[in-house]
Amino acid sequence: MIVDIISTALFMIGCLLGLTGAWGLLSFPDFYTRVHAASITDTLCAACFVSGLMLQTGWSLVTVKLLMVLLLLWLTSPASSHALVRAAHHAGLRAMTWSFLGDRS
Amino acid sequence: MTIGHLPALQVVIPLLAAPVCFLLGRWPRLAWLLASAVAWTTLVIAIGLWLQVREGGTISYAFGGWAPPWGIEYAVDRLNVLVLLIVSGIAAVIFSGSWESVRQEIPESRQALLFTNLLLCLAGLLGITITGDAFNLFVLLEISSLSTYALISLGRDRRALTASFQYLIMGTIGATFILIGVGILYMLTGTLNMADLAHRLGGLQGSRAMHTAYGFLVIGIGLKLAMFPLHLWLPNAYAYAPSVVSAFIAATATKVAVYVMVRYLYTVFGPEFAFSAMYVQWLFIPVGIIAVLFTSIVALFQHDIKRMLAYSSVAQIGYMLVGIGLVNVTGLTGALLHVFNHALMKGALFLALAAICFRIGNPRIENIRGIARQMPWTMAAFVGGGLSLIGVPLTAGFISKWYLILAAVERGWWPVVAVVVIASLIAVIYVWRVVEAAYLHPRPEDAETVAEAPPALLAVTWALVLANVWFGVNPGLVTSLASGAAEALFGGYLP
Amino acid sequence: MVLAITIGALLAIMLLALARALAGPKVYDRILAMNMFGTKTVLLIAVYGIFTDSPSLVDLSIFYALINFIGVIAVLKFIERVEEYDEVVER
Amino acid sequence: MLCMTALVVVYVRHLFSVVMLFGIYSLLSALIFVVLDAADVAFTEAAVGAGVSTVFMLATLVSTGRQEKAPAHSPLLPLAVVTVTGAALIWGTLDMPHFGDPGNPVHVHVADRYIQESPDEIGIPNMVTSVLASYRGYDTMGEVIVIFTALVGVLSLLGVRERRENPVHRTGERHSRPYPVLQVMALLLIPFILVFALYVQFHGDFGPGGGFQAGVIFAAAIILYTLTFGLDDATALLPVKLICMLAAAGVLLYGGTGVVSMLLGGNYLDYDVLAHDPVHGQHYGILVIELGVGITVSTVMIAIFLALVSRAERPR
Repeated sequence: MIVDIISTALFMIGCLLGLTGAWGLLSFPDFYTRVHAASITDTLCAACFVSGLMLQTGWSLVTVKLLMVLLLLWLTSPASSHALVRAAHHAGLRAMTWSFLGDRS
Repeated sequence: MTIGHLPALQVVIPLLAAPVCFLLGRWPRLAWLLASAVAWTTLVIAIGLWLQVREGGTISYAFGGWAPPWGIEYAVDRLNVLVLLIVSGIAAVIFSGSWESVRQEIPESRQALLFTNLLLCLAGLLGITITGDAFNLFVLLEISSLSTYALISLGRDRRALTASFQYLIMGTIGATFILIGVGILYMLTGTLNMADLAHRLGGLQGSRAMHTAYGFLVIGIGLKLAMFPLHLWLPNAYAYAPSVVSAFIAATATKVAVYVMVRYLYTVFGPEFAFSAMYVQWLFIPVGIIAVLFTSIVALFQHDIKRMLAYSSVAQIGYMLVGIGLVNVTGLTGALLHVFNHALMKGALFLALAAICFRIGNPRIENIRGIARQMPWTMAAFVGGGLSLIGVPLTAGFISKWYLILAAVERGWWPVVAVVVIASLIAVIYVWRVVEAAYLHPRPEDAETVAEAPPALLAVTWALVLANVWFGVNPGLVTSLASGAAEALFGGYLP
Repeated sequence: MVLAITIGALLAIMLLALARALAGPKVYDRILAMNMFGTKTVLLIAVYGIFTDSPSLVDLSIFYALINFIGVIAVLKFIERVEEYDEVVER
Repeated sequence: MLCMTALVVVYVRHLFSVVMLFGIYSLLSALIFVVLDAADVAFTEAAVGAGVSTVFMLATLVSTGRQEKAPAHSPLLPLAVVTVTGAALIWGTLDMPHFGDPGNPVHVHVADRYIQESPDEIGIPNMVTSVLASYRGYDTMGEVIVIFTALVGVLSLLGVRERRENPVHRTGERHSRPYPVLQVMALLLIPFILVFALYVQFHGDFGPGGGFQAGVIFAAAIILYTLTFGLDDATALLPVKLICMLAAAGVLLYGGTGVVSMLLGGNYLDYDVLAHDPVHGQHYGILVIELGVGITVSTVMIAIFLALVSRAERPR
């Protein structure tokens, strides 16, 4: 019972985080801010979902597999964000500066 | 024990020889020897199957030991044994004569790949012919088409790449249509075995989904066999492929597609559905007639002899469609005979061209002026093939046209008779253009003198030319096979 | 109920990410969106698999996570390679 | 979403974006398969559609142009053809048996027998694998050969150079921007991926998976290695000649199983005769042919990838 409540709560937090990230991805003004929104929420969101699922399944082989999903996401997602930003930076994509923001407003 | 396995061996031997051939990459000559040996083996197997079918009727072979509707079945009857014979025979002849030409046209590092592709293509075509399973047919079709694309792209001319790409797009669309058709049939019946499909479709007459499946299959196969408005890929593909490849593909690929069409129309859907409910003859007759007349005329204006023969191929396919569309036993016999004979004559013509290409390079009409004096045997072979293409008596081409005319007379459709005759006259003209250039014009002063083609190439060309004459003088063997197949296909159905 | 909300939310996130992927404007935005789309697909399949009691789908989601990562790396590498030759950065 | 993605793919001209959208497209279609409970198909779709083909298309793009050319002729004819085709499909499927109806011909004829009998005849839980590997094993062999044919085709078009002629000259240029983080990540991940590939390979009897998927996963590991460490290191690890030999060996392994069963007195690919007990025979047969599939698929994918990349790295 308690497990159910906790996992439901975890799901809800996960949904919230995910939606926040996606909203940020969509509405932030430039690439670097979008990466910021997306990548930070991504990690915790995945963690919430997967741990919620692990609570649901109980202890079995599936739990281990879920743990692997989580580890994999934790490893790959920041790494790809990092590579992405690095590539963008090297390619000369410039961040939007405050002054530019000020100009626009 | 081996006798029982012949149907499987027919396809499996070339299929498994292909990776071995691939491993022989460093030794192209060995690859060629292997490919030729395998092709001759398939011919022997096909003859064995033919003898068996003649004695005992249809042979069935269950893969994996699972009885037909559950596993995949190979079924050999009089219809496909005819196609097996011609495909493996042509392959055996062409492969064994191909070495010199391939060595000249293809860089050494890719020669073994070419033979691997040829083997895969042969296996695919034989498999399409022999299989009794609708999906297995699709798989083998993919093997043969993919290898054909690769083969065409190996051509010397850079335009071969474009031609191959064009064919790839059209061929893929065709294959997708076929796959959709087969998928719908599976949804309707729950089976993929052709005999079982035919049995179960019998109870579904008038279902819309069945009509759709039928439409998709006819169009898909039509693309593959270069049915008239869908033939646009063919001339380029034949013209730019390596000479040996043009000869092999022109002689076999579209013939197998015609076989598939016949198989679907008669065996799977049944003549009653195909002709009385869907009136496919009203598609085939006009399309066939237009193809015969239009592409024959187009062939008249080609300067590249390969292209000219390619257009003529589309016209010949028109004859076959007309034969099917006449909806009588004689017409179907004529169509099947034409499948067989056209393979013989186009094989001979394209091999003669390969010999010409070997010496001259670009087979344009203006380049071959006066060539006959320097390559008398090659040009004589070309004339022999040309006579058969025209349909002169005592050649194989005459027999099949004669059957087509008989069938048209039987139905009382005189215009069709006229079309066959007119198209033959046009064929006289375009063959004559080549003959005139080669025999009557003097060799230009600045042209280098050329020698006769290498003996191996010449030998196989003449083997096919003599086969044309042989089957023109003694047609009994093939006609009895074809008419037996046609009668069996029609069953009790009469229009 | 929980399942419906979770899947709904995940689909909504995917839709938003898809919108960003379609809108662009830079290649990097698309890659970012593709990455997010991929991770959410992984989660979606895991959630769906657990709730419909077909745990074999979890294998699938492990695999998706891998593919997603390799896809992103491949895109990056190839873009980089292209830029060595010409300055196709914008758009 | 699927339709939307497809439409945008048609409109966008920047080919990199198109490729990425294709990736999303196949993830979406894989989701449909998941919902239809076809885990094996979803697996393959993800592997081939989202994974390998994306990478292949990208590699191709590098050696061709990035912008689509403006269409040379009017799109009206293709549009008409597509519309007619679509209409025909919809019209024809309207009176199709209802989806999910247990009385469908699909469910009562051949498939029904597979479901009823395969536990006794073949004895492995994943029925997809028994149909694929045994009942219709010959088709699967055909598919493996299709893949092999693709390799032969790509090689006849591109060819793979064994080594760079002058490796020293290019090294500095090539590693202009190494990604240390990615390299470490790759080293961490690759063993994991390989183990996962083995798991999928040998777990195909029980869960979704098998030779095709495992082969692709294995190839994915090598592709990741090539991407992070460069082509030279990858070909030093796996010489192209070896890969090609393995591809042929995989096909021969599959076909050879059939030949062996023929020699033992069964029909081609009849695994019953491989052991004293038919069910064991089926087990062995499926194990071996799945291995053949896995070897061929992975090596073909790697070889095609290396061919494309070596083409792309060629200086212009």
